[in-house]
Amino acid sequence: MTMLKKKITNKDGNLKSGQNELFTNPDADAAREFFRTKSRALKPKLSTVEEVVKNYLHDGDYIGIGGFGAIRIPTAILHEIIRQKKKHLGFAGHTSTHDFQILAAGECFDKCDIAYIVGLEARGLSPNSRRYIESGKVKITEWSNATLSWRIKAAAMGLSFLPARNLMGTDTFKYSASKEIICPFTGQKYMAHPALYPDFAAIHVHECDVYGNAHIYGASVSDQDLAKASRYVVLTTEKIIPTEKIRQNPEATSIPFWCVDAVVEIPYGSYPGNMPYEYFSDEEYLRKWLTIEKDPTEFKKFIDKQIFGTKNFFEYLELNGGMEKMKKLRAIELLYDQK
Amino acid sequence: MTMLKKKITNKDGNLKSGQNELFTNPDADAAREFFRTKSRALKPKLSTVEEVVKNYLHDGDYIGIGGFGAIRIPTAILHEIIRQKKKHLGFAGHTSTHDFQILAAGECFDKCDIAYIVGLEARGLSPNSRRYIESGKVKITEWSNATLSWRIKAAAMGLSFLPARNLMGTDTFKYSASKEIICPFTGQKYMAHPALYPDFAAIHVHECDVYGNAHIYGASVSDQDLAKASRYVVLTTEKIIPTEKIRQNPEATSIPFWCVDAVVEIPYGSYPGNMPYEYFSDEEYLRKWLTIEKDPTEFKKFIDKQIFGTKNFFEYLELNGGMEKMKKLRAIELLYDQK
Amino acid sequence: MIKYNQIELMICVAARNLEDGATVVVGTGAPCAAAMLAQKTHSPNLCILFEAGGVAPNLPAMPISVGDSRTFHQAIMASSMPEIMETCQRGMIDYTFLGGAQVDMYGNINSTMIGPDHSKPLVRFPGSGGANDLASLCWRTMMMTIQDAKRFTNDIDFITSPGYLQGGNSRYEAGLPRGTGPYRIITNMAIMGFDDTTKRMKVLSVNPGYTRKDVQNNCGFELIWADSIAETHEPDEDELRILRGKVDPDRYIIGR
Amino acid sequence: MIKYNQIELMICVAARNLEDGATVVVGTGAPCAAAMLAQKTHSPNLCILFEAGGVAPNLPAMPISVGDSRTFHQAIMASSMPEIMETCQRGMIDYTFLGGAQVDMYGNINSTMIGPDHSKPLVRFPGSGGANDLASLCWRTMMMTIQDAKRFTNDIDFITSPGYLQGGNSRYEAGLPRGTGPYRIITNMAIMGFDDTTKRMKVLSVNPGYTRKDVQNNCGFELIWADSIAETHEPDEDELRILRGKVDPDRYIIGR
Repeated sequence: MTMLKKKITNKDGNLKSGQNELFTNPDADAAREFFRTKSRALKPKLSTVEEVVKNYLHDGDYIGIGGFGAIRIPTAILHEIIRQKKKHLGFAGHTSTHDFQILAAGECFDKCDIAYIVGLEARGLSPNSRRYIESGKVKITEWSNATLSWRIKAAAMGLSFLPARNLMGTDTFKYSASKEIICPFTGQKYMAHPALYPDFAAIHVHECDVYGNAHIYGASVSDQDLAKASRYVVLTTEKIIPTEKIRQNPEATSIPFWCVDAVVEIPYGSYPGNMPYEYFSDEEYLRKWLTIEKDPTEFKKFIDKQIFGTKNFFEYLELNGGMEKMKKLRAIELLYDQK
Repeated sequence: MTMLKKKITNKDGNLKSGQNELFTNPDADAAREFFRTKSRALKPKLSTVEEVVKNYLHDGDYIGIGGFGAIRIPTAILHEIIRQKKKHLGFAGHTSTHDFQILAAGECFDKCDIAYIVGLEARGLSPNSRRYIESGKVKITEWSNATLSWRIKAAAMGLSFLPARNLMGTDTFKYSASKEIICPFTGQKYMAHPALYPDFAAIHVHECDVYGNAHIYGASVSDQDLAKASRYVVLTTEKIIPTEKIRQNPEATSIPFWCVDAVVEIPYGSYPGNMPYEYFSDEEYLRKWLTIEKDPTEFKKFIDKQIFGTKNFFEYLELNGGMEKMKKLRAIELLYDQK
Repeated sequence: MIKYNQIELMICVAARNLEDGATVVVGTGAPCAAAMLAQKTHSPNLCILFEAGGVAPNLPAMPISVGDSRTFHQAIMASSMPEIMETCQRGMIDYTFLGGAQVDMYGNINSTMIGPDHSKPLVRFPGSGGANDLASLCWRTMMMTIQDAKRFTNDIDFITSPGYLQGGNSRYEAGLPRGTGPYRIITNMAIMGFDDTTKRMKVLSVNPGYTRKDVQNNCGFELIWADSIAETHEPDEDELRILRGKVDPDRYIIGR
Repeated sequence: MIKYNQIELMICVAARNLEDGATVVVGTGAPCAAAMLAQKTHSPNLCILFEAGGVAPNLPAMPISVGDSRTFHQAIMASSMPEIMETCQRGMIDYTFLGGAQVDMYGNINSTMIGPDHSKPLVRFPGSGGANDLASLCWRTMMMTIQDAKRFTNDIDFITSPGYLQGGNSRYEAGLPRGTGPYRIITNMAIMGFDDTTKRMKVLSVNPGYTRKDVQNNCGFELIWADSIAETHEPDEDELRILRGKVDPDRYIIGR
């Protein structure tokens, strides 16, 4: 290895900036001021969806949702956000699919950082979500999945930005709020992606203790970073486990207690989404959403029945097939034939 | 959250640089050229310590060692490096304690990135290591543990630098090769730490398959990043496991096969260091090193006997108490009384 | 002569480009089928990755999302999105496949929107997802798509993912990693690569049943042509048998 | 009157500064003992972290390394060095303890070398380890040390870890996180803090058995003094009983 000798010229004059709005403050010292007084006590944090949405989420806040659109999503929290008619939220659209559909149905957000929205991957596009975005009611800034991941990671690391080598030369950059910088060692151009510190995050996990120490199985997407980056973090969990189970296997802890403000136990909490190793997504139900969305009147009725008409997540599950349906989805997930 | 409006002035004229030598090239494109042709094939990689040190490590290379000085260290590889009289190596002294002692005994390196060297933590300082560094034969550049971790992480991420908020204002910075930069969003001063892409890394793991998919239990220190950052990676492992065990629990994989060039099975391979959940460090033996090091002649004899006089790691273990000693160290690790 | 449809042809062509021991990040649908077909034919050690974190799964069925359980079923790793993207950024990923609503002569792709005003799109698509990242950071980007003059256009409304940008050296001058870029555009009519110097899209072979004229007429910009244009090698019996019998027995993808 | 030695006093004083529900990164030795004592007295929910990755272990014995098995025994997490350091950088860690060969009036610490020439040190010490990082990134840095005029000096040979640098606002002007800095220097003779404005080391209390003159005479720079100087509160019986019986029964630390 030879040492790099070449002299670097910093061509600041030519560095470009994305022109769209940055919806959150990337300043690490501002975030540190918050984290300085965030409780680190190992205390029980059990709560309810009503309480956590009421206590930790306020109109105008910026939110991040764990999982991957229709995989390991905190559905009960998403329903409660539209039930409580939260408005003017900012939203991190980081492969957001069914989560996006729900929040768009409630018109809860009017600022959106976009990596992937209005689609449900192989399932097709969401008509209502498209109408909402095409209406111009939502201020949008463009990014990509890696960029949002790294923006969240920058915050998790306690920084105001991270350098990366994507977005360059594209309109995705032009309509982002990233900035070009020069590596002081090599003179190469890099993108500086601003740290994203959400006000509120909801993450659904496989299991956690009452303090919020959590295990996530399967792909973790960006959730370990999201839990660290966010000011308030609410976990919904398939089940509560004793702390001993965390301490028996300390290398497996996905999220430590000090990130977490509240814990709600919600079996089948990712329904209609997939919960890895537990139950597959309800594809029939997701197709129904996409179909009903075509007609705004019918869709409003559907949402009224599904979300406003159910007082909690147990009623919602019951409405959509209850334990019998859950058993079927487990069979699909675990690849066995249903008897 | 309000958006950041303040205009940033980039005061490049005032930005400082560490004055010492950067021993490795941080250029991400140069690293990518190597990684482009590094084999990703899922093929068996079993080898021997002799072969791996001969084939993958060359005089003048820059090396990184896994674990934490006297915890989960690849002792057999370290011995073989001095047995094969490798010279003019660069070395990442990232809480290096017993590993440093061994390589300093062989005067194998003459360039050293320093975070923590010449000491064995609570056990005291190593006289021979101090003599070697105080002799002026080794070119040194100062860093800190987090800085070396982040330099390795920058490489693992495929970057040429990472920003951070340490080193500032100190002589550690002055004698480093980091550089001040300005955050383009906040105007805050940051340190840019240059990526560290080692030529060679040796890491001791609890278990891995013949392809190099590895499990590490306990604190991972920087080893997941080191495995990604390094051009050639050699694993020593307490035991080989079937690939099925990796695939049964894919969230637990610490190092994936494509990072790994060779695998050597060496039971008790971290001796005299601690192997978490398996055996504790041999404190008596480590004290003996520190004592004998005071007398250069005696120390040379000791090294001759311990390293040059043993043809492989089994002989070395035998010389120092063999299975009976290992059983004692297991009892200490697992906190039970030895019968 | 063997009968096959155009999606089957494209999948077989794509699979042939994935050599044994390579790494590829795929999405759902045809790219995933191509990678699975390659694994079951000439590339048993092709390593398939998914952007949400799945690495080298034993795929029990076609995934419906790039993050669903199938993508890390009996996998080597169930990691995270940063882990996958950083592996790409480090230069360890050989191939990726992208889709899009528009592609221009330099392989730049639009999957964001149609219309002149970004803040009020005429048609809104999902956006980059991981596409910009994969196009930026993997060594070779491929695209499988039905070809028509609206999709193959230089009047691209939005560059979501970088191809060779304005051609020539502009991709690297913009800061993107050296040596990366679009590699193959596989359509129902032809297989295209890119000229080494100008970086313009260049036809390499024409599919059976199509003429050069078809290929140009169904492209909104002027194509350039390789010195010798072969006919695209048809899917052979083995490929079709495995594709139909083992990769997509329910015809989710090849039945479209 | 209860008998105790000076290391026992320093540990008890340090422990009292660690309130319940706080986070502290410790090394081996006296700082670890102080944190354990705090847990077993007034701060059962003090969260102890080790820089190699251990978080909130049930410590079965005194660790010999900040990365050994004890540091993550039945822990909440066995993570990594970047994980711990980034948690500090994010502002989640309240306290840390450092040692060093020299400390100056602004709390800057030397643990690197003695001598005028960095490339050929008269005496070489281990270097920063995690000290610079913890001093930079944790909210409050404390030091426990025997006091003498060679160690407490403004002729510091090397600033390994930042205190208040040149005093006043210089620490934050250098770019270090706002609101961080040295908090307490706990010696065998006194307890010091730092002046809010000048950031000079300021005596808060003098330990039993020592005078103001002792404290100043064993310090190589001029100390400033709080308006009212109390006598340091002695270890009480409970503290000593728990320290001797439960924290360090083998007297590894308190027996030095």
